[in-house]
Amino acid sequence: MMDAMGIFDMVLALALPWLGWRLLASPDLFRAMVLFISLGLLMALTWVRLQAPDVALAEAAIGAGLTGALFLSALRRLERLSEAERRLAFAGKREEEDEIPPERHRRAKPVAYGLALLLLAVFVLLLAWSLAQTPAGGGLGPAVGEQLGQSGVRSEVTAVLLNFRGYDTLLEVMVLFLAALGVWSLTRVRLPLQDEEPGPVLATLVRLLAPLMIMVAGYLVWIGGSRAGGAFQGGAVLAAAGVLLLLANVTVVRQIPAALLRWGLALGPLLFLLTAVVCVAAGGNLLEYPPQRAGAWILLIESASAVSIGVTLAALYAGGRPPEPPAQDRGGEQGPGRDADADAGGRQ
Amino acid sequence: MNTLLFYDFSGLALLAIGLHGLIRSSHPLRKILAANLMTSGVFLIMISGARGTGQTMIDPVPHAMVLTGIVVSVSTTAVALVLVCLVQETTNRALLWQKRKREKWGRTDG
Amino acid sequence: MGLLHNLGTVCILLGIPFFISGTIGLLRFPDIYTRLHALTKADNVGLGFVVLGLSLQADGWHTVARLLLIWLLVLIASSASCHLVARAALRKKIEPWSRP
Amino acid sequence: MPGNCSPVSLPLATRLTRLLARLVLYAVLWSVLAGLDGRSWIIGLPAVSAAACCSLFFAPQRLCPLSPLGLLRFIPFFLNLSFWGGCDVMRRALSPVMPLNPGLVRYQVSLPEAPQQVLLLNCISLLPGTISADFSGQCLTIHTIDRDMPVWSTVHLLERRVAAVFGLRLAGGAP
Repeated sequence: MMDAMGIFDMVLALALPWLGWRLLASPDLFRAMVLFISLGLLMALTWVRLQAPDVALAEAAIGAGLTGALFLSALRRLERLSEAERRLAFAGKREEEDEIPPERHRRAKPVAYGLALLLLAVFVLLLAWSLAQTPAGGGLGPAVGEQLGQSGVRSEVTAVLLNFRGYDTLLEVMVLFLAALGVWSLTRVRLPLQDEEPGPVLATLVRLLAPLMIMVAGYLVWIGGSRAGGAFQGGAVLAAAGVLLLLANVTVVRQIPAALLRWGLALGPLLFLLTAVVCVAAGGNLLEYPPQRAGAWILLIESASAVSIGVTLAALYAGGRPPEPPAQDRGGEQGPGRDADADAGGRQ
Repeated sequence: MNTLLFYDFSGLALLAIGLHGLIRSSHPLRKILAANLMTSGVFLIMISGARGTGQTMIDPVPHAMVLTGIVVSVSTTAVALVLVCLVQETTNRALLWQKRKREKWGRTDG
Repeated sequence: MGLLHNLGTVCILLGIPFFISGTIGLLRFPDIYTRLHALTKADNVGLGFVVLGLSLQADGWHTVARLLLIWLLVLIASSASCHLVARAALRKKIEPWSRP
Repeated sequence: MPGNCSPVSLPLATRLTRLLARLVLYAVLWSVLAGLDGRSWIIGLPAVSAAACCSLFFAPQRLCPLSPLGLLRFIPFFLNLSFWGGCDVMRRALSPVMPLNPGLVRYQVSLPEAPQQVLLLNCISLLPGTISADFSGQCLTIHTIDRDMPVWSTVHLLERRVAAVFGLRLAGGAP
């Protein structure tokens, strides 16, 4: 047992921190981000080794793919900005001395370093303490296994996510929604995200892949009931389709009405919340489904959340609220604020 | 049992490196990267613990929590990145450019 | 069944050298374009062998169809991304390495 | 470009046929993915219809009919060439002297429609020794790993085969 797979485990476990170190130490930010994406893929491999296929799927799609895309687009945006700034400086404007002086920087270093070490030591102690506190042979695995029959699904992780600890997932969907609200209230997206023409290959690729991605997202949501998969993975695939459409500079994307986007964003959280309230009203606890219908409820919530997660993640990638429609006048501008307020009010 | 300890230590090391980077690095994008490393480390510790506790049965609760955590971390990352871009836009300070210049001669931890 | 299974294993093992040589090419070749050659072609053939081997070991048409779908998708994605990377590099005026 | 042209101007019957064909295609795909479990269609039906609508929305306005015979003859041709492509790269990567002599080659494409061109471009990247590096107008830039290889004739052969997939005959000839 300890032969081939053990060596593989060891190499993998060593590669992760090494890659993390290289990533933070590399002077070039672009290289750091590429290393970050490869670290995410190695993490996905690690999840498979640790028998967590659900997490592996989510990590590969969200942790490596989508986060990497977010970082790369942010870097691109910053570089474009600083490029403009540099041109401005060369045009004759004297640049101000607003850099932190190196002395102060250096003086701050030992303090920061000491603080980091202290925090780390505290954390290690806490971790060791909590590991020692864990009861032997414990864990919630047997308990979940016992109750799995009445959860309505056959996959343990989905049962925990949407039935036993459904309120966690409810809150988490809300966090995602809040993040989208935050980004939307901060800036307005500037399309196109790419400067240059996408070219025929990318256009055809998008045309081919976008419907297939919708199919795969549906499949992931369906298979989540019995095996690895679920709303997050399906939503991530939908978001990837959205990112592809944004990158390919498809005109249709710009013509999607903002109201539709807003409803897509709110669909999952609203339905989830509604279910929770209905469950309470029917005399149960929060998100305590009727046992016979649990499977149907979970499937409904999962599909709605998958759509919402997809729209939300794609909106986060776009990095702002939808651009103003060119033809209409200011009537559309009033809309987003009012709708967002209504949603926020509905949540409380 | 041995292999589990590998992953525990690996997660701890990732966490430490992330914390180190979060405090030491000067560029905001690098700080966000470091925070992401820290979350990865925490996830690794949690999942490796989930396999370790039961001899026969996997504990699915940490798996579900990590799934949730991945989505939460991507949303915080997205908001942070937009904030960084906004800071640069509003202060009109060429952060990247100046920091890069300093990093050329000021880096000691690479 | 036994024969097919063994044949499948042989095919999977045949695929491995392609992956390895693709990776070696990625490390050894001098510039971005030649590295793209190594990555796209060798990995595609390697994956083809692995898919062939797994299809021989599969227990129904259903799995075979899914495996073929995976291979087709990877084929399309890898060739398209190869073209896109090369295109972006050319437009950035990265000169191809040539033998001095 | 997808989406630049909306399929509104096509006659209704054509649009319905195209929608139906896509529905059938994606339904088959769903049954490949999810198996023959009847309950899977709860998710499958919306997914299939959404995918079909999405595909129809992005579909090019002009039809590019495939020729089944040409497609059948194309598959073994392509598999053979891409296998040799892999072997060629393996030889170059593993050989100690690394026999590389890369360079750029230009080629004038005579295929008329975008889907055909894209098929050609994608296949070139899997052929021995060539990747398609840029394409604008009708001019294709190919990066070849070895300038001594017969790039032009290989690509020309491939172009004729691709044309056959779409039931076209190209006027062959010297450059």
